[in-house]
Amino acid sequence: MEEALEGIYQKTVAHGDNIITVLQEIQNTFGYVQEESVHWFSARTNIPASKFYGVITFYSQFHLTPRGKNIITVCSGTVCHVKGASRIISRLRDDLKLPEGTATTKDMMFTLENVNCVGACSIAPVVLVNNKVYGKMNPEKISKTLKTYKE
Amino acid sequence: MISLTIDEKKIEAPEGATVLEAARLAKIDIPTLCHDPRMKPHGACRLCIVDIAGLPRPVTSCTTPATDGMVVTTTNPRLERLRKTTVELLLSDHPNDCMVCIKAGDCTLQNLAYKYAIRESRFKGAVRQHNRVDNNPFIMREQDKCVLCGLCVRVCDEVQGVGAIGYANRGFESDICPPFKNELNCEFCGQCVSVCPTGALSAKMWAGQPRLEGMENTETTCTYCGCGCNITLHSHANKVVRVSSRSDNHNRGWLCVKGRFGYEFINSKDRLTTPLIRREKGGKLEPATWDEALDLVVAKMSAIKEQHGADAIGGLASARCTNEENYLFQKLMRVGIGTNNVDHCARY
Amino acid sequence: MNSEIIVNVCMGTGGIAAGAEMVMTAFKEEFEAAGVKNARIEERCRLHKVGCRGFCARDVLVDINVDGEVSTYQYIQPEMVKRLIQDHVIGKQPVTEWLVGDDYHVFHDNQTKIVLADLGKINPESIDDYLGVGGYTAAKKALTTMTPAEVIVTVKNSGLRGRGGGGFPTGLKWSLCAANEADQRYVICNADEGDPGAFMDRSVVEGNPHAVIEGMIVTAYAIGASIGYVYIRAEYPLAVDRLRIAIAAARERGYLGKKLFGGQFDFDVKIKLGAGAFVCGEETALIASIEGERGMPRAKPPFPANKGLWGKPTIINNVETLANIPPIINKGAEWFASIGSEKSKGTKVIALTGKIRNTGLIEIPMGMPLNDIIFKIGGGIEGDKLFKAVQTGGPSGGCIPQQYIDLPVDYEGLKSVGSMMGSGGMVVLDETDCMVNIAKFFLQFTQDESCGKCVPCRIGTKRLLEILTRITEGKGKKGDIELLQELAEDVRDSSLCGLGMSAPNPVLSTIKYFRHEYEAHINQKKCPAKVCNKLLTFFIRQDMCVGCGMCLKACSVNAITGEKKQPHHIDNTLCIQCGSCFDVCKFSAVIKD
Amino acid sequence: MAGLAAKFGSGAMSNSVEGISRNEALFVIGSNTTENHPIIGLRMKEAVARGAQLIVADPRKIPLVKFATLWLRHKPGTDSVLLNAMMHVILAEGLEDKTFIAERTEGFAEFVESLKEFTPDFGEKITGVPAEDIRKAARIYASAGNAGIYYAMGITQHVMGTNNVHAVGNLAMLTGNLGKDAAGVNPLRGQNNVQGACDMGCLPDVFPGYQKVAIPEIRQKFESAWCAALSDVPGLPASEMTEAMLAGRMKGMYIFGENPAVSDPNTNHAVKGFESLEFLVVQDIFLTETAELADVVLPSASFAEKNGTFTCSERRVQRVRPAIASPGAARDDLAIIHEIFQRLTGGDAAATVQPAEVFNEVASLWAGIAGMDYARLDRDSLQWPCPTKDHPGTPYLFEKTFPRNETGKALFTKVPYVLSDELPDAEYPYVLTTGRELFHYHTGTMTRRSTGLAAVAPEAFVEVNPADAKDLGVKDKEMLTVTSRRGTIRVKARVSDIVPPKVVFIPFHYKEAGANRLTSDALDPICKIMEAKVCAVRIER
Repeated sequence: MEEALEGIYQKTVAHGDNIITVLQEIQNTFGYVQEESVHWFSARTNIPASKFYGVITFYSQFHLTPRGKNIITVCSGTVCHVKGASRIISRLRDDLKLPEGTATTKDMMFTLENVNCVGACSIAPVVLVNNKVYGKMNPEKISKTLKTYKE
Repeated sequence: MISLTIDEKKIEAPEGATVLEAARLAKIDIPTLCHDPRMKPHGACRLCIVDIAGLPRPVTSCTTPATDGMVVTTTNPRLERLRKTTVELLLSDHPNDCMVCIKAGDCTLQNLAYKYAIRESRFKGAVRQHNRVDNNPFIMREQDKCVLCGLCVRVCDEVQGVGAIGYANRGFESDICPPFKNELNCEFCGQCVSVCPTGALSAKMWAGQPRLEGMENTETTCTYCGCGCNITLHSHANKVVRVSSRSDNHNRGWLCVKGRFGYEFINSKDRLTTPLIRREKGGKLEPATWDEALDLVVAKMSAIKEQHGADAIGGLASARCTNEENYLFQKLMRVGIGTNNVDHCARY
Repeated sequence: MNSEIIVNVCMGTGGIAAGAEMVMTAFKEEFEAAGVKNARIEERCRLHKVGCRGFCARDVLVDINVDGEVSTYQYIQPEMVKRLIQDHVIGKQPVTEWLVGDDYHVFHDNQTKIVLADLGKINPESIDDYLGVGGYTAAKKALTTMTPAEVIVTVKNSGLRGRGGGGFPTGLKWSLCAANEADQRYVICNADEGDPGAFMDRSVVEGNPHAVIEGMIVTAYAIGASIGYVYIRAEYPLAVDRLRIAIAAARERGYLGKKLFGGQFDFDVKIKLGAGAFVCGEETALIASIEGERGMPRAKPPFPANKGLWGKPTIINNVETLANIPPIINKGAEWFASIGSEKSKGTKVIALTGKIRNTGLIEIPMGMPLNDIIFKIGGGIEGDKLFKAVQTGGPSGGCIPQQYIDLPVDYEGLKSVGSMMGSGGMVVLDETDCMVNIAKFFLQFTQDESCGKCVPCRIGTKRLLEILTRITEGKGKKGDIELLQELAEDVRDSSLCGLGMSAPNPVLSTIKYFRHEYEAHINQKKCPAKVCNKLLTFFIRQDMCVGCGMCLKACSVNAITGEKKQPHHIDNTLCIQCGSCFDVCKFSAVIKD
Repeated sequence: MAGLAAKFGSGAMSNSVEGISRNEALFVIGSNTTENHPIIGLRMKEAVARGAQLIVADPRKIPLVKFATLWLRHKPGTDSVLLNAMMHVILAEGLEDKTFIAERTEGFAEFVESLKEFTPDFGEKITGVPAEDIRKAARIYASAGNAGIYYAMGITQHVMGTNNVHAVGNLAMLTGNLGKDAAGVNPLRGQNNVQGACDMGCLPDVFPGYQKVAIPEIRQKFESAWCAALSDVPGLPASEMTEAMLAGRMKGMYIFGENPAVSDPNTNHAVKGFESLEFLVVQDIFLTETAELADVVLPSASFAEKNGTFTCSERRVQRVRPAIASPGAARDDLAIIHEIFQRLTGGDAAATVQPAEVFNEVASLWAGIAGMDYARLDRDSLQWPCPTKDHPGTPYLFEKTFPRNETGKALFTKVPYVLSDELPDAEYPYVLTTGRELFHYHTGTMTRRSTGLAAVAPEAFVEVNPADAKDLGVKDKEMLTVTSRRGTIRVKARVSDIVPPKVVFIPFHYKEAGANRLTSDALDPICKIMEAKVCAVRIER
């Protein structure tokens, strides 16, 4: 792990990049931001861990816990909202057996998130699975799509 | 110097002053919660808003530089309405348990609520819940009383250079905490406690002691290192129960953990309360009267001087006692005993 | 087969979502299968990926150009490619039933395209394509024949105003920045398009990234900056990729780097990825974010033009503003100023979405009446429902009702009715949309995105949302409308940054124009648009119900009873109006009223 | 102290704490400022935040290193070589302040000669600091418009402590960083009133105000003021008193407000000294380890119970005021000393004394504070010299002249290379260095009785570098035995890269594991300061 972190350090801080970039790299490498990696970077850079933590919890992109193998992101922009994004979310929660307040399935296969707007409003409602865009969704279609990822 | 008009008063202010600073120079009061002249302006509490002729909307006086010829209004019904709403909003997310709060009487939020006569907030809704109690022996955090003025974060970062606490989350869920909500692990200087405008930060040692207004205050100088910080000893019933420092002194109100929290020794049960005498060599130290003790000191010292000469006696003065005591001590050694064998522990 | 054939496949985010990549692959494979070898594709038959042309609702859009004769197809899927090749490419007979209709042409013909002019025509990943349409001639002209001051004067005279929301005159901003003494200045391209319902910047960066870079070069030259940043949302992976490719190509060709165009001017661009915070669209928060901090806005003054990134004078312009710069330099200020309305010059790119037939990305001359946008370009309301309102400016904007349908769309026009241009999102709402719910949606958004720094926004938006929520749940009280209004005004007037200042707009404008809907929620406990579940009664039409049991399973409170294959019932004393039964019913048997 | 006095004519901090934030460069050597002088440390951090360059020279990775532009990790005991090598660079690169040297100093030519051997390479060899870093440090310090030097016991508690102080002074003189705002040579005082105790004449060779007992005119002045004949023989410094006790030359001792049985280097030796006394009086607020050895213990008042003045590091005289009454029969030190004085001199034992009167008496005998009185001090503190009632006090010294002698010039002093008295060898392979930690003060009599402080810093520890820990097979928090030629203690290991390999650090606050039982009482020949900062130890599990 230290080697990976040193590699990230050389790639980012050594080139004058800020801690947001550092955290993006950590997350790209490990899938989420572990506390130890922050303490390592804090010691390495003399930037207080509180600054890292503040940044992590400010930006919705960062995650402090491991996420599922597949990331399902439901767009909740205005158009998706008026075209029924909430129904898609409740269908997904049902299908994944995810209670309110949890984002990741117990088997770590899926994480359900929402995003403000992916800017694909013409094909609303929109769902992203692992960054692949699915447009003009409805509860039936999303259930079908989900099945292909369950296998 | 620049000149500007605040509330129809002509005011001179130094170049680079903010509108708030200019107003305060002229003794014009503008309420604030997040401002402290010892730190960078923040502009978050929105209480110090003023109208400036030519600007379409109110601006915060703490962040706006005063300029020559500026015309400023610090109070009018609109500004007061906005301020009152802001205070009401703060109170709508506050425990409002002033009755049992250590800060009552010394709390900026409470004073503002009083000023705007807010018996009840028009806004009711969710309140933040914080039940955490830290293990550290010094700092009590009651984050549900936090108004997020950011003074503690700024003092820890800008002044103390530690950054032990920071903002976390955002929006209504914003919080101030150590990284990863871990236990507070810092220098415990208590600077954060000293700048907190509400009861969100206090000292654990203060709990159950009288509140600030119930105490006697004594301005004095810290007894620890050579920085010479000015401190205020707050006492009650012949006990020192709190130490603080005024922001207008040479240490600007900043103290270290020893100066701020290391005062319990004063009222320690270990304090010596009576002279002790070892009545025979190898014996125990036993209580004695002052007369008995001082008689013995004078008799023994005189005898040694008689027998072995004055230079057989030495004195060690104290780098912790006052100038007057040290002066008198060396005078005692030089005049009363007759030796220059006087030194102190400055060398180690 | 001596004719030249060009096939353009629309590969914006919308196109890809509709399967453009598979269509592309199908074309390659089918060409081969049809005996048109790879080599000959290169030679004779060029297969192009192009950026978004705006009409994403019809994706995948494919142009087939045979000897200059262009036919555009809509809704193309991979399995249709074989026939396109057989009939059209080989047989020279267009497949008429797949061609776009008249509405496609109405959609495009009523637009005036400056920023979008080359989108959908050029391959965004090819710098040569960009050069082919006159790319980098504006930068060359500015850097080799004009002084920085002349560039600023040209932009000032053009009347260009910031397209990111505020509408501040761009040339004036530049001149304020250039007037500062400084050893370093910065140009930032704000591509942190976070407004829900807006995708102008994404499409422009995806479709013509070099135009943005060229705009930045000219800006940098005008103000004397040697470093530029593009702050772009990480949620736009395709845009980021295309931008990276474009920057690398521009560097390779010497359009970025040292001594540009043989002069003394150095300039390079770095990409900073946003990390998911809407407030970072606000300039001072964006600066904080580039500095690696939490994106919390800072008080202005000082303005970024005087003290911005790392305390140095900084110009922040959004994608669309920058993309307007090269045409202004090339064609002159007078040309630009001749387009648009009196105080708003040029065009505006608009994301036209919602309950409208032709959703997509459009570009209109400033001042075009709302009516023309919605009913000409947009083709009217979807499903022949009644138009209710159009929401402009995203969470910062307001809802404009039917009575202002002739309103000219420009900065002044929108402001006069309590909305704003914002970055240019336009969401059309019909009779089935509840305006209280819409206000609540936006407040939910701004409340989630409030950075939490200042009190009015942090707590005020929360309280606004709570009041709206209770109204939509039938718990509204007399006086709530007035309380909402007062609080909204106070949040607007005392918040620190643009987010808080404009967050109340959706509330204020809906109360202003749709007060009766609020009153119906509060007084009659009714949602006229039948959107707010808590105010509705759910029942099952016995004549429609087939007894499939889906609703019964979906009900979390066991309020539904019924035998298999027999019509079911809802017990309204148990029902919590969650709406699950309505959502799952495939036979439209669940009714809400 | 004596070092600076010999060079400049005054041994106090030349400048003010307030000016630190205006330094363009700061050179901190032998001072763990943020832990030992936290509030002065804040000013340093403020200076850095304002763009100042900070050079920290310390064998330990002290907290201030985090804020430093450059950290020089020199070997313990090689301070003067490091300083000399920096000065070598300054001269070689022509960075010295020629005008200042010509107009305000003497002894320059001989001094230049003495620096010849101290090349950066030689510096690297002795100190372990890369020659390039020595050059960098020299350039940063010498190129700054206003540069201040800050040091503490890390410079003075060595056998060559006086040399070190001379070297520090030379560096400031060479670059003209004296006699102006936000610069200077600034010894940071470890205790609240070290400065005052010195000022008040609690030194064996001087009366109050650094007036030498050996000079007849001065002695006469004090004899007439005090109405007594005075000895012209300079007394013994504290560090030589132990030998005198053990040798039987010293029979009686009066100690107030100090705890030498824990704070003295080689405490085992010191304790034997106290035990051999015929009569020991200790006056304190607690029954300290020293008091336990006494024949008479006099209970006194804490600072919160007394009236008077303290003088802090920056020569600032400030009021001390009572907040509460002393417990039981305890009396304040002034009253006790006064009564003993009266009884010894046959005066009225019942007569009382007021601190203000005493202060006025000092003011009448020392021009440095002649302009001060309680009325003024009650309004605001004042920095000496303050010779007249309308004098505003002096934020920085030597603006026009150095009060060393009639020439008014500062003296360059040759500083030869001297080794520490006790170097590590096969038997005692580690260097022990001692100091304080943030949460405690001195021998811990006060801080260890404050529950919070005691809770966060409950016990002694020895910092051991991870490499050494590996060699020794020691884990963090394991108990170790540390032994020097003078004593042995058991203490918990703290494995940390704060210390370099082969160096260990123990704070001296903890009597149960008293670091000073290990330290050496070898003396600096001039200043009589003990070499607490360097001694050789061995470590066993």
